[in-house]
Order: sequence, then structure tokens, then C-alpha cells
Amino acid sequence: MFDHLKRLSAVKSGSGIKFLSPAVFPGNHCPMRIASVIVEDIRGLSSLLVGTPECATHSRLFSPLPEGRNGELHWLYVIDSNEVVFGCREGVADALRKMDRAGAEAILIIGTCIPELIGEDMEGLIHEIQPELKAQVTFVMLGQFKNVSYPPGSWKTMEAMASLMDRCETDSRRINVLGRSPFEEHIPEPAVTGYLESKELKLRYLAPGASLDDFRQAPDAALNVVLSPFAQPLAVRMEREFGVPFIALHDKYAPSDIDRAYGDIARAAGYEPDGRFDEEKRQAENIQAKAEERLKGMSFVFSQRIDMPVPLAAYLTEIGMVPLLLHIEEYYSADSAHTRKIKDAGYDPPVCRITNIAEDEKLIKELNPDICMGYFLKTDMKYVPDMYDFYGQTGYGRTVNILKRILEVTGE
Amino acid sequence: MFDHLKRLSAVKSGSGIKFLSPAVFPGNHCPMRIASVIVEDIRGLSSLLVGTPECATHSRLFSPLPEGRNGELHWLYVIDSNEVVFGCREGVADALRKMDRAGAEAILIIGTCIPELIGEDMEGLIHEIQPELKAQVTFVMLGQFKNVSYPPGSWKTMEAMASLMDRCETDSRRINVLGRSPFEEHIPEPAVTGYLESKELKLRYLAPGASLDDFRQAPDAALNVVLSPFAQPLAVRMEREFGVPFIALHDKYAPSDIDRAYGDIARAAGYEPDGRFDEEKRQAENIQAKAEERLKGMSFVFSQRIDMPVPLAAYLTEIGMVPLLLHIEEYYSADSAHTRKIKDAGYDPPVCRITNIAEDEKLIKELNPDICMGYFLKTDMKYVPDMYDFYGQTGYGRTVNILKRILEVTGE
Amino acid sequence: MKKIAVYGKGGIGKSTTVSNISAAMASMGLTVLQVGCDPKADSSRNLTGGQNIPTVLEVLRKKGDPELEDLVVKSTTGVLCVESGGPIPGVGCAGRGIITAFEKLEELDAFGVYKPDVVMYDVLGDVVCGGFAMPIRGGYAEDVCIVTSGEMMSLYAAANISHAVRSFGKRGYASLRGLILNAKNFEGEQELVDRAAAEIDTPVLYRMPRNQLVQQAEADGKTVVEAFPDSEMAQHYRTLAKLLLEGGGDV
Amino acid sequence: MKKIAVYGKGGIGKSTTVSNISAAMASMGLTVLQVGCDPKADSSRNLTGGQNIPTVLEVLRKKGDPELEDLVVKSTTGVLCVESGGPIPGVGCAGRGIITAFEKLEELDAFGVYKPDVVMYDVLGDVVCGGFAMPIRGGYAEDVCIVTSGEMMSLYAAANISHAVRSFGKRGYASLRGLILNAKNFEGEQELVDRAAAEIDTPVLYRMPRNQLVQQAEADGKTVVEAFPDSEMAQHYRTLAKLLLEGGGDV
Repeated sequence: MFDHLKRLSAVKSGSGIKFLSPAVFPGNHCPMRIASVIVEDIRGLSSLLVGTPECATHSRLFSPLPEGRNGELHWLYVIDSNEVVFGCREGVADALRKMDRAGAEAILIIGTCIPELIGEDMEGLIHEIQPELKAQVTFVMLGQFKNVSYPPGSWKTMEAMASLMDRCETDSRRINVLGRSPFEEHIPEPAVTGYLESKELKLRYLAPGASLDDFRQAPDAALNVVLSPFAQPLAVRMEREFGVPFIALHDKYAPSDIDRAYGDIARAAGYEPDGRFDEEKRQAENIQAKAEERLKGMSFVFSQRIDMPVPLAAYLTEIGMVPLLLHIEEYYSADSAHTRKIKDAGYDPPVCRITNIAEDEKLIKELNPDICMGYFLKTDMKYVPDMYDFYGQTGYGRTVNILKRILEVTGE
Repeated sequence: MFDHLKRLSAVKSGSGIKFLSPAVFPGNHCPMRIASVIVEDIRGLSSLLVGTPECATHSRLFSPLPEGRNGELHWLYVIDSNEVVFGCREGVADALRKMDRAGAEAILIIGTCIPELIGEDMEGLIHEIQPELKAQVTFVMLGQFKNVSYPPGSWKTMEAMASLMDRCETDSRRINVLGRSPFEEHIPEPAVTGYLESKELKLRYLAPGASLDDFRQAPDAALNVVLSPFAQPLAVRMEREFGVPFIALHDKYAPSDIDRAYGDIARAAGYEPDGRFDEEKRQAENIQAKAEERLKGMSFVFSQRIDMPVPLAAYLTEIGMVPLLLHIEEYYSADSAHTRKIKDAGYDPPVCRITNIAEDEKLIKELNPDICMGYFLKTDMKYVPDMYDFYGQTGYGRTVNILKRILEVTGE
Repeated sequence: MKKIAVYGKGGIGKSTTVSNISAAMASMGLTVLQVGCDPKADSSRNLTGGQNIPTVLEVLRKKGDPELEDLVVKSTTGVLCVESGGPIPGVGCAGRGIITAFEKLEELDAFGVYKPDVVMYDVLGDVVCGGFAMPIRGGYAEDVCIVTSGEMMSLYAAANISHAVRSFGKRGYASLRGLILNAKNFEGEQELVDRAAAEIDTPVLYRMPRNQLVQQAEADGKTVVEAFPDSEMAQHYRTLAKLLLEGGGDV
Repeated sequence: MKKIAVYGKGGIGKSTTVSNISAAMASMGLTVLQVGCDPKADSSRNLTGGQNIPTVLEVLRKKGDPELEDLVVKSTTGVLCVESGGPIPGVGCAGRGIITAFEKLEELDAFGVYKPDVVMYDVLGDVVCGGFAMPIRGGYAEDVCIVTSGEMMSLYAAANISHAVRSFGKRGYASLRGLILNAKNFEGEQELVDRAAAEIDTPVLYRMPRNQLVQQAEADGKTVVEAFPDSEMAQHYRTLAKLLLEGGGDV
């Protein structure tokens, strides 16, 4: 039935994930859209969009003003027909010079389909022109044919910020929290951040909403704590280029994994672990034991609106559930470790993009899963309606809540 | 001052026209947008958009439903990363087969930037697959890097309709009126159409709003009367491919030219010219004589919102005015005849695209023109504020109104 | 108007062959337009005294909006020469370059202005991407010939090109007339080419012998047809030219 | 890891040279990964018994999402062979094809898995569009050599390639080490190449003599280094291999 889909282990990037059913679906928005939004939220960061007039017009919908709130410049560079043939190097270099003179502190070049398609070499261009400029320049290429979904607009933009970082001495009390904005008041603060503050560690939040200076000084941290898949590629790059180690929390669901990660953080940050999380951990272990008993052998399907489908599927497989089909919006390279766990457990479910849930529900029903998770329109299958509210949360509490929700639906 | 601009005679297509001033202007919308709108308005015509997910999403803004009012199909084909490298021939052929089976009568393929950039050969594809299909297929390529402005979305789409026409016998009483929708009630009917009807000629309007069958049967006409620059390329192609002669009225401003065109129409349609337009003609000649006297030697500039800048500039030059600068949204290949007239009169004004009128007014002021025409924000120069309401009109009446408006402004 | 595209692997003697054919046709009183479609832009060197002429893309890059006279150079042999040229090495899009050059010639109505009897396209056959297939699409050429030697690489390219032409052939465009053997004169070469031609299912249209005069003429920036009009080699080119004019498609 | 890109005009003996160098390096005990970047995809023919191996693009087209083992073939000489390949003739984007092949190798972590001591890129230098410049960009190669004969077209291509490398050189990428002369043995060839090298401002790194054994080995689908390891010619390739390993950039 799902012959047109790839198995999880065959997928190495977002481009391998097919639609579940042939859908008259207009497609996702361009990943440039998110890059435009992010760039507007980083205080002090200017941007130069390079693309067609339509790209420029589209970008202005999200970043409507050529000047940001703090004098940032958000300029547009429209490629003409000659530049498609001959490249746009000179024109873009000239635009960067003008932005430099106009006072841009740092510039993110956002390239869309055409510059990506003709192989425009932004890295080389920047290398060549950087010595002339006061403003530091970095770039992200977001040709939509390579980035079908929107998440690359986020993680590639975040990753590009590493080019703007200064090499600096390590401050052993400094910890960067990656993938969490200081201003996201609508999302509950994960327990770990308050705890780290209580240990008199200095936290710096790196996410949209942070300032250019936050990013610049980020390599002084003793540790990066990662709270979101969007931020992990940046953490990987910072480890490679600046030697800042990182510990990811967002993809840890098992109490034992969380415990180990907390221990690693304590060691890296140089404090003695105390019993602060013991009670939470015990609760999580209890509910996990109950879940293992009840859910063992039950099959599941993921639809849309599951934060991190591969890590979560790996965890549910670990506690004995059977993955039948996963909707994956973006395959992160860090997902491969979780893929291996699922494979080692003897499973290799097909993966897909669900785009027209009304039709796709029928197909899923034929799979006869014991339980579905994520977004469904109307179905008589058992399902956990929404898992998106766990976005930005980590730790024992999240595991407890997820398992509770699943157990509720299983009706006991 | 205008060294960066080309002279009119150096321009051969829209791509040669530069911005008047460096503008932080997001650029025009993609020409695909207009093609999507047009296609929705032609009863019986289905469409297949081939492009990125963003193109597909964007198209749905204007053509929101996958099915039209009369069962037309408006489908989207999203190119994936492999197709960018290997071409999308097979996928598009497959989509056409499906549309054929689903009952599409005729299909317009609309190709955007990526298929155009990789040289996807739609003509060849159609040639190859057409024998398998009941639905007739045509295509228009609208890569934005080649079609900076929106008019190509119109005229190339109209021109593509020729591929759907059937060769048929000429009906000597049949006249096609090109570039005029039968439903444009908000635009005054040009005098000529009513007149032709009074001669018991059968008129067929070919424009968005016509039906697929109107287009199919169009080659039976004895004559194409062209009322809009958007429709002239279709007329040229119909003359070449089906031998249907055409007479354009939209670019005739001089009473003598209009008189000759009316005479040509009478001959082609096989009726005796009568005195119907004599009075209108006399009025036009009178006001032209007055204009020649008053406006001779006065210089002028065109801003935005002039319907057909090149033909109108040629006419104003003919009556003695001096062109200083022309805003041109689209250079039509038929404009070259008018360019020659201007050049023969000894002029070759720079041409531009005015995008930020606030800034550009200052530059224009330095030119010190006697009179400006088109859209201005606030200026103490003499100007005819808007000329866009002449859209869709032709004949003596239009000339009279235009000259009156100019004469009014010159203050006498 | 007769429109012939000659493809071949780079370095196989394609441009030498094409410019001699063009010169031969011109010497018969025909108006010939030769369009070089190779980023190296030396297709017409031997027609223009060994000088490279400005390419369409070069002029386009520098001037933006050229006139037809900027692009078409009349050679001493009477052949009208155009070089499409290529993008700056290492940047941009080569295929799009060819397409752009063709579109520019069309926009400037080159065929209407010069009214050539014959258009010869000299096309690099190594990389046949969407752009490089332009000359066999859209009604540009009707007939395609492939210049090849008996070397493996050259025959491999010939097979590749014939595949492309055939796949476009279904679409009503150019059709393959055959191979032109530009012999390297190694042992067994003729047989190798015959076998390849049979595999591709196309005739060997002509077997051009190797002749010192070709190099001698090229040293002066000339075709054999111009430099040694009475030579046997010039006669070969004239015979091939007639052959190409007589058969094949016609508009 | 040492990463060397060898460019050259098509048909100049580039692949022969590269595969012999790779074989020579492998015979010294090094792990060598050879990446062919030519749509003809025959770079590693003489390492794999005269057989073409599946190309990255071919596998990608058919399989969509290949495994590393589908793309990397270990030859009898021990050299790991990859062919990037090209799009179907006449359609798609050749440059984008090269880029895609490189990205796929990176995504599959080819360097991390095979941990080669040396990566040799064998790159067609005729059409150097944005895509074909990939191997000298983005940290893929540090050193660039150009294989050329003394023929004009070959030297022209060499000049073109060197121009591209230089313009990228300013960007901190690969730098040009010099020319490798693959002699055709015509009169005055050495001088012509010396003059060209001086103009390009690069040394002639090595002068490879012409030797019958090369053809003999190729007829068996082998490198000279493998087929005639004790020959003078094999020694030449080993010497060149050492030269390339010793100088130039290093990571």
C-alpha cells in the first residue's frame, strides 16, 4: 500500500520524504519566509535578500520595512536576466558595500532559488569582499527545490549565525541555551534553565529574539544546552569551529537519558548534582513502567503536529510500541541516531508527508494502528489529537505529560 | 544625469529598461500571477502550473480552487530537487495524462522560473504527448528573470492560445475583436464595435472572459481587429499561422491613421465606408490643429499609468512635442515601428521604470519638462494626472479626450 | 532556409569541419550564417583570419542591449559569423547562456535581416544539458550531423548526442542525418566508426581524410577552401557541402 | 587528507593521467578516493577493468535516495571510485548535477566513512559554469592541476581554467599548482606549453612522455601502474604522484 514511500532508514534528508497520497496541495511556503522573520527578530542583524522580484515582494510581507527597529537594514537584491547567465557576484558585492557604508553591523545574505540553482558562490564572494567591509557578512542558501519544507529556513539561518561569532576566551560560568528565545513567554520555561540559574551560572539565550552581540560573544560559553532541533546544527558547528561542547535535551524522552544528560550538564558546568530532579524522575519512571506494561506491542502512526517525530518514535519503540507510519516534516541529520535505535529494535516504518489529512485518514485507517498521534480531522480511530504544545519543553515533565496523554486515549 | 538609462532606440524588449533611481522597491509580482487569473476567466480552459511549492501556493491566491466554475481543472505540479537536475518531462507528461482522464478539455501549462532556467522543453514535451491525449495542450513560460514586469503574463498567455485554435474555413462576415472582454462593462465600448455590428458583421470577442470554444473557432474570421497591446502578439501569430489578417486600432492616435485603419477594416470586412465617423474625425482634426499650434516645441515626460507610452509618445512627437523621458512598463515588439517614427523625428529619449515616484519626481524636475503625464504624487510641474482611464478605448474620441486634457493643463 | 547543426566532442575537428563547409557553401554563392555554440567561441576563427570575434554573451555582458551589427561579423569568405560564447569561467549558467544568445538573435531578427540561405550551428557535444540542446529544439536546426573520429571518447559522445537528437526527434524537431568521420588515421578506425554508426543506426555521411593542408591553412587563420581552393581537400569539403544541402529536411 | 582537482579539456588524457596517479598513490599504501566530474563518467574506467561504474546521478535518478555503497566502487587497484555523472543528454541542468552529486556524497558522509588519505577530482574543463567549479570551491580541493597537451585548444582551455581557479583563489579556496604536460609529441610542443605556462604564470609541474604502454594497458581496462608496474611509464606516474603529495596545500 505504501510502496511509493521510503522506509525511515533510507531517508537521509528532507528530500527523501514523499507525500502520503497524491494531493492537490499548493505546497509549503518558501523557507526564505522564515529566514526573513528570524532576521527581523535579531537585534542588530541586517539582511540582504537575493532573488527574483517575487521573492523580494514576498519577503516584504514578513519584513515590511527596509529599516529595522534598531537601524538594521533589510535590503533586497533583485537578480536580472543577465545575472542569471553571468552570476550576480558584482552586484551583490556592491550592495554589501552600500549596506556597509549605510551602517549595517552584520549582514545575513539570504539566497533563494535562482542563485542556488546557478551555483552562485556566496561563500567565495564573502571571503573576497569581507576584508573591505566593517560589517561582518554571512549567508544562507534557501532554494526551495532543495528545502521543500519550512524548517530549513530556521535551522540553516541559525547555523549561519556561527560565521558572525568571535573567537573568545571561555568563561567557565557561562552557558548558552540554544533554541529558546528569552521572550517566549507563552511557552513554559523548561525546568532546567531555572535550575541552572540557581547554580549561579550565567545563561545566554540564543534564538530569534537574541541580539547580534549575544551571538557574537557566544563562543565564550563552557557549554551549549540545546532545547530545539532548529538549534542543534548551530551547536554542532560551534563545537566544530569553537570547541564549545553541547548537550541536547530536546530529543531525550527516556528518564534514563534525561538523567544522564543532566549529569553531563552538571559535570560540564562544574556543579555537584543534587536531588532537585529526583521526584520528577521517579514520577517519570513510574509512568514509563505503567506505559511499558499497557502499550507494549501497540502500533502507532504519527500525523502532522508532532514536534520531533523521529526521536519520539524511537522512544515509543523503546518502551515497546510498534511504529507503522511517520509523518516527518524535516529530517535532521541528528535524527540518524534515533533512526538507528528504531532499526535496532527491528522496525523500519515508511515515512511520508501528510498534506491532505481528509484523504490520508482513510489510508491510515487501512493500516489499522492501535493508536494515532498528531492532527486528524475526524476519525473513529483512537488518537492523541495534538502534540504540538510540547514545543520548546524538555525534561521529565514532558515525558510524563506525553505518556499520560497516550495512556488516557488507550482508555484505561 | 540619466547615463544609466538606455535610449528608446536601444531597447528591444522589457529587459533593457532600467529603474530611474535606485529604489528600495520590492519589485513586481510574478507574471505567473496574471496568467493564473486569465486562465480562470476562460471558460473551458484548464491549467497546470509547473514550479516550486511557493509558486503553487501563490497561484492558489488567485485561482483558489482546483476546479473551475465549469469543471475546468487548475492543477499544480511541484518540481522536486531531482527534477531540477534531470528535468520534469515525465512528471509533467504524467500530470497531463491524469488531467486528460479527469476530463480537461484543453490545458495551458504555465511554467515559472525553475523550468525556464533549466531549459525545460515544453514545446517538445507537448509535441510528444499530444497524440495520446484528447485534451489539447499549450504552454507559456513565465520565468520572472526574463519577464520582470507583469504584462508578459498577459500577452504571452494570450499568444499561447493560438496553439488551441482549429484550422477552419473563413466566414467572410466574422470578425474577431481582440483584447476586449465581452464582460468589461466598466469600460466604455469603443465606437467601432457597435458600428461593425450595425454592418451585420458577427463579432467574436477574444480576451479573458471568452470561452475556450471562442478561441478554438477564431481562425474562421475574415479579420482580427486589435484593441489592446496585450492581444497584438496573438494577432501576429494568428496571421502567421492561420492567415487571418489584423488591423490594430489601439496604437492609432492621429486622425489620419485612424481614418486609414477604418478604411482598411471596411475593405477587409467588405462594406462601403459611410460617413458615420466624419463628424468625430473633423473634431479630432480640429483639436489636433489647435494642439499642433499650442504644444509645438513643448517637452514632455511620461510617468506611470500611461497605457501605451511608445505609440502615444510617437503621436505627440508627430504633432511637434519633444519627448524627454518615458516610463515604459513593457516594450512590445510592435513598439519598434513607433520607436522608428520618434527617431525619424530626431528624438531618442531615455527610457526607464519609475518605481518610487516620490524620489523620481525630483529627478524629473531637473529635466525641466514643459508638461508631465501620468502618475505623480505632488509636484509643482504642470501635469496631466492620469491617463489610465483610456485603457480599452480607441478611435477619434480617445484622441480628442487626450488632447483636450493636455491642452487644459497647458493653461489656455 | 536550410538549418544544420553539427555536434561533436570538443577537440575533434568540429569547428574546422563546419567552417570549411560554410566556406564551401559561400563559395557556391549562398549566404551562410555560422553560429558557434561552444563556450570556447572559436568556431569561426578560420573564417576571420584567426581572430576571435566578440561573442553574443560577451557583448551582452558588457553592453547589455546590443545591436545586431555588434554580434554578426562578415568574414573574408562571405560567411556571416556569430559566436554565442559562454559565461565567465566558474560562475553562472552555461546552458542558460546558450539559450540567452539564441533568444537575443531572435529578438534582433537576425534571420529576417540577413536572410541566410543556410544556417550552420557548430555545437559542443560534451555537455548536452537543457541549454546545449537548444539548437536541435524550437525549430532552430532541422538536420543534425555529428563529427567524430574513431576514438572511443569521441564515439561515446556521438552516441550520447544521437540519443539526445532522437529523443527530441519524437518531438518533431531536428533529425539525425549521420556521422562525419574526421579521421585520425589509426589502424582499424574506419571499422570502429562503422560499427558505432550501425549501433546508433545512422549512416556515415562522409569520410574526411586527414590532410596536412588543413593545419597549414589554419596557421594562416584560414579554411582550406579559402587558402587552397584547388586542393583535393577543398574539393572534399565542397562535396560534403553539396551532400548536406541536397538531402535532409527543408523549410 | 590531501585533496587535488585535476582539470583539463575533454579528450586530453586527463582521466588516464588521474587514474594512473591514483593507482600509483594506492600502490604506496594510501587510501585514495577518485571522483570523476565529467558527464561522460569514464574517469575510473581503467581502474575498474574497463567497465563504467554507476554514476551518482544515475543512481539518484533511479533510486532517489541511495546508500553510500551504491555510489563508491572499490577497484582492483584499491582506489575507491566515484563518478558524479551527468543529466540525461538534452535535458536538465548539468552544473546542478555536479553540485547535487557533491552534496549527496557529503550528506552520506563519504569522507568520514572511507577516511581517504587522498581525494582526486577528475574534472572536465570545457564548460566551467557555476556547477563545474564546485570541486575548487567549498573546500573540496586545495590544489588544482591542469592536464594539457601543446595543442592550441587544450592550452586555451588551460588558460580558462586557470583564470577560474585564480578568481576563486582570492576567495581562499583551491590554488593552482601547475600544468601537467601530456605530450602529443609534435614539433615545438614543449616550447608552446612553456610559453603558455609563463603567460598563465604557473609552472609546468611534470612532462609526461608519450608511451605505447598506456594504450596497451587501457585496452585491458587497466592503468599502466597496474598492468606494467615495472615500466618506465609507471615510474613516471609514481614520481608525479609523490610530487603532488609533497607540495601544495594541506589540511
